[in-house]
Amino acid sequence: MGILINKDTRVLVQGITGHEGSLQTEQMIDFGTNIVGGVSPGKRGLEVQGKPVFDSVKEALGETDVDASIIFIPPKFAADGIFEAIDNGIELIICITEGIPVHDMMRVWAYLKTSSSRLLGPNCPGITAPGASKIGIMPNPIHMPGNVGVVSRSGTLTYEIVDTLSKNGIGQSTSVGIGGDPVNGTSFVDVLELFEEDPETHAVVLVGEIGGTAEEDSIEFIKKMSKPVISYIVGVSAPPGKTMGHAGAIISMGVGTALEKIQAFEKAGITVAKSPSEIVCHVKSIM
Amino acid sequence: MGILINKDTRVLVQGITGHEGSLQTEQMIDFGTNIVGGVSPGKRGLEVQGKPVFDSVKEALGETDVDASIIFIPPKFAADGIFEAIDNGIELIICITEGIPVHDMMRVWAYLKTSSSRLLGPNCPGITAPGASKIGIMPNPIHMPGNVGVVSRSGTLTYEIVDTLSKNGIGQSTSVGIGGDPVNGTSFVDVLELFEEDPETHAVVLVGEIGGTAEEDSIEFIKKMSKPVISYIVGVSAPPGKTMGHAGAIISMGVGTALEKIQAFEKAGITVAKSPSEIVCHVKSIM
Amino acid sequence: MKLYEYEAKDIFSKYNIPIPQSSLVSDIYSACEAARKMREVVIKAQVHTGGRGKAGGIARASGPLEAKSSAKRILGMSIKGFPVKKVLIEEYREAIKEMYLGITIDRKAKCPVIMASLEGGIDIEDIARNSPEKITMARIHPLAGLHEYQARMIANSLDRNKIPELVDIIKKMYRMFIDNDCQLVEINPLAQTKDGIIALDAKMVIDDNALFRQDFLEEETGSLEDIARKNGMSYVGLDGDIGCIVNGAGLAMATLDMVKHYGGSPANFMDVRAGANEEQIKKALEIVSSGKNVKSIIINIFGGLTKCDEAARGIIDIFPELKIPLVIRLSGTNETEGRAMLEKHGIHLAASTEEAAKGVVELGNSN
Amino acid sequence: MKLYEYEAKDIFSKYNIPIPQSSLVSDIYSACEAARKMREVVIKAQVHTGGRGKAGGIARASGPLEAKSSAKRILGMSIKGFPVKKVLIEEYREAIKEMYLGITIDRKAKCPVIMASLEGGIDIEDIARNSPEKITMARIHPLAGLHEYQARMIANSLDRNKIPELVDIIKKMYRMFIDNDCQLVEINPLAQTKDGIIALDAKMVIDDNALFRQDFLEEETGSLEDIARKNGMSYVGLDGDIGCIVNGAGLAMATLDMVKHYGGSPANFMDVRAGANEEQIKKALEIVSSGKNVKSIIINIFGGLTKCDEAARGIIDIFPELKIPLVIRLSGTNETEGRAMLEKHGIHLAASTEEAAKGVVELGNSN
Repeated sequence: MGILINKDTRVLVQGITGHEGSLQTEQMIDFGTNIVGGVSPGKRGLEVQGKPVFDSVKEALGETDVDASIIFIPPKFAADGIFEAIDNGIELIICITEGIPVHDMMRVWAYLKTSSSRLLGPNCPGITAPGASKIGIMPNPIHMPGNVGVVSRSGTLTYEIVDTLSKNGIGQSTSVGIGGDPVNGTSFVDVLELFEEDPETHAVVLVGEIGGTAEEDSIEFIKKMSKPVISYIVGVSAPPGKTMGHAGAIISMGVGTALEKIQAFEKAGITVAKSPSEIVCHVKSIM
Repeated sequence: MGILINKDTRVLVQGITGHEGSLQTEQMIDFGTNIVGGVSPGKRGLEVQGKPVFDSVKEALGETDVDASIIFIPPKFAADGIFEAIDNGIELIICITEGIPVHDMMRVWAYLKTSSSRLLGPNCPGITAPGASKIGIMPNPIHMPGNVGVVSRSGTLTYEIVDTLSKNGIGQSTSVGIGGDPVNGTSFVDVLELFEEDPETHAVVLVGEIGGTAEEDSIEFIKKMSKPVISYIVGVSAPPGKTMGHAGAIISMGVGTALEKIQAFEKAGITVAKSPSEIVCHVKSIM
Repeated sequence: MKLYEYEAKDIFSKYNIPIPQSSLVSDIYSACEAARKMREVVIKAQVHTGGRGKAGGIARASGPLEAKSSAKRILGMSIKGFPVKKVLIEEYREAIKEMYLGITIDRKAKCPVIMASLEGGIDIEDIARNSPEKITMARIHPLAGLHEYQARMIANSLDRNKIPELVDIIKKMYRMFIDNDCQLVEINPLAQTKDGIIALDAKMVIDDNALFRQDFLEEETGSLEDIARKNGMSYVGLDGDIGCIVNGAGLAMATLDMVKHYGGSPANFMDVRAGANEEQIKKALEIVSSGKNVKSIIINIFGGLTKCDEAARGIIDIFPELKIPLVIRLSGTNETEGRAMLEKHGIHLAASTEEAAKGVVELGNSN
Repeated sequence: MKLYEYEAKDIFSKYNIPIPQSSLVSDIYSACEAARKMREVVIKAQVHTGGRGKAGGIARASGPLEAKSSAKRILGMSIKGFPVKKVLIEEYREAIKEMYLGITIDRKAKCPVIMASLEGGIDIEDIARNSPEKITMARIHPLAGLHEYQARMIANSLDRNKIPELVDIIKKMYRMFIDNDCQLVEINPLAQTKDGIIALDAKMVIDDNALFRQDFLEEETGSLEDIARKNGMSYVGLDGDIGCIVNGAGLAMATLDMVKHYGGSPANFMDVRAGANEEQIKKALEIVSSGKNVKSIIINIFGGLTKCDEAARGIIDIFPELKIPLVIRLSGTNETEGRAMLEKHGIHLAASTEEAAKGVVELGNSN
């Protein structure tokens, strides 16, 4: 069944009346996602894509059950939206918002640890279980059901990888974007643990990039996994010290270059692909 | 062996160089408590009662193992001392300090929940396991080893009860003062759970008072206990709305009068003694 | 520590929470003068007790003369034993709607809780008891603080059309609650007027334990409560005739219960706290013996931090001047020394709290 | 966003962290004037790069004339490509001891971390790498904030005899870190002088994502980086000759890697971000094509929020004026429409990132 979500997952959209929230709600409904409603303060009584809008998460929970929430709230109020979801006991919170201040996210992270909620993101494309549900913004047509788990720190690069896999006949059990921000809710290891336990996942593609040590931190777990992991790490050509597009990609204190990551992976015996087509080759060779 | 502490428990004294800290360290050593050292910022290198003084809890932990910490720090800095103990992973923290601002304690409580430390107090007389160890300020001579567990929100009233039991030949497995402040670290139920599990404890004396709902909150657990519980609740003569000595004893919003508590206990079939000597009668009748 | 309405409103105004224009006065001429600047005024007794409205401590007046005569009446009043020494002359604001907004500490959840109700102006305890569904609550994480969504939710429950205005008040009020170490901040009523939302009344209670880091000055009333507090002790006056001096609140309550149990009636509750020294015991005896109607005194000390010999010395110091009979019980730290000292002075000691309580009641009966 | 030393020191002084007296000047006459008021001065180049000392961007001078000549030399310099437009004329303070104190974000622990070292004045990264035991660290709980004991521990590691002074600086610095949404606050060196402890240098980096709630103004340099940022995009100039326009940082890095893989050399990195519209694509092409040495351009769009037809429209808008050959790849949302539009204009499209990268490199080789 893939990980974290399935066709029955009931999804609330926080920030549903915004441009992006409304557009992506439509896309998710098209995909088959079970959207139960949305939240937008002061907009109670409206409907978006035929789904009811509530003033607050609490009010929504009074009307319907919710398993997961997806957040399209602008950066200024996004952390507050996450707090609201946590306080209301939403089990899976997926934050798409890009550009949340890092101080806000540190506070969210400390708060999250006191709860049983799981946060995916922020600044992530969400999660797709092909043929079942999509809670996120990955383009609908690129997915294909199958047995490869995809986990990535990037947005559009994830689409590229998933698309390449599908076009080459390799379906996915679940594709997960954990987000590229320095402080995020779910790590590579968290997702790898779920893939390791998931009977439908036979192999995993891990897409990493420069900055931080998220990739290195997953090495010990990958070595213990029974399932093959193919990695792909971008940013080899990035000059040190430059911010390449988002805050997650700062190279600081001499850790986090793509080359260091690739070397660490290769040293640990983990397959590193040099391009999307090489990922395909590797996956085909093992499945 | 009683609960929470035994003769091997290694105890650090935070605020050891103060008047009370030093005095009580002497008393504890006399009792047989295994004091391993103390903390007093800027006083590294000193000795108090032959025990080494350190600048910080971290420094102490570099020199010796610690199982529990007792805090004699003045109200202004006491919460900081608790934070320091929590951050250093001290398992049992006993805070004697009276008069800590309630806002500080709310913050401590929220922090405590993110850790695995247990806090006893503040504003409590600590814990005594007769014949084994004392981490607190109850007078040494009143205790007598035996099989009654005592748990109380009061200070001197606890001495009175323990003393009365001992003088009547009823020994204690452990005597615990949970403290009288509105926000404290350990509840009646927490201690009752431990007594229920402790083979050396055959019956429990619970000493309550007006204010809050700590007593009422323990009723459901007491009803499930296999061991007899004798309760004694003071403040029947207190006029509503008056603060009787400490913040814990404010009657607010119509809950927390001694009479209400006594009625709730009696309704649940829990024995309520009317005086210390009645406690003795009840305990003798069941043991 | 309770603040007066005018003190609380001073703080409200520092936080820019809207309040009516007002002047604090303590004589009728100033009252008259203050009312001259406003069209219609409310004269409000400044006392540390509730129910002043029902007691006649609030009056409306149009014009300085009417204000003067009302002020005269109110300044002469005593409400539940509190003499009215000051009144607030406040601009009258017509309320279209009266709401309740308060922040206090939820002891069970161990965190601040914001409470709001559409039923303002009346007793919130009654609403809490009889129709709890009419109160919207938000519990605040002490480390994370008030979340925007919580302020919005509370605001939404009060008035869907005034959310930004209410959110602003709620956030300021929470800041005020934290900054001032409050046990309670209350606006009742929070009124909607034609010119916006405004706090018509204001109540604040400060945590006594936090006064070391706050600027509030304890009022100098010269009461026994105040004298005791200044000496590090805690005194509460009661209606009976037996003075009670005990170390520790729990033991003190037990002692009072016991006195009542044996048919006596306590004149007070005096907790000399942990570690009381000779001077404090002496002072405690002075305070308690000066209480009206005190016919006998029970002293019940279980020494822990308090040493029995210190207590004995304190008692002996004042014993010769004392005209009220004592029953004493001393146990715990340095008990032997303390008992010996007292016995040398011919003072008899009871062996337990119960014996002492019984003894002091019998003393009263034999008088 | 990096602040200049003088901007950071302005903030330091608002928080009462001791700094030397100083004047910011941009011409030699003002430099001379400023130095006149002080006995001995240090002239410091204000540039957004490290290592200015080694590059000769810092000079000591006694007297206004010496200051003037040093200022003249430094104001004429360019350090690591940054022209020196302003210098700080600062009172010289002799350091008895140079220490390091910094607060940054620990990505792994996801919280602020305070770092201190007795080895100040030099490169903290070197110390971190070579002798980590010389750095004392305290991780701060983001909700609970800095505990007093932590400030004391850090202070204790720096100077046991100056604890209150250091605790004070550490607490103010942490407050500053939080209030200003910092990614970094650094004092290196934090100097002990005969008159007390003082921050001789100051570095602050503000989180760009938090600028909406901060007052800092982005410097107007007119650089391509700035123009891109103002248009909601992210541009980084590189050394090669192939312009790269991609939506999303990850895909952009993959594209650059691929270009390099096929032997090409990227001239820049242009991330048009999620949801780029026609105007932004057009602007991106303008910016990239105006970069020096750009001989060919690769456009790689995987539409999610970005729609391929919007992107196509942007390309078509500017295509006629463009003198640089393009290789384009469009996938995802509205791909069919986008491709059709471009093909109608005779623009050929690559089928994948790899094909596009290969194509753009071959284009360069064939020139």
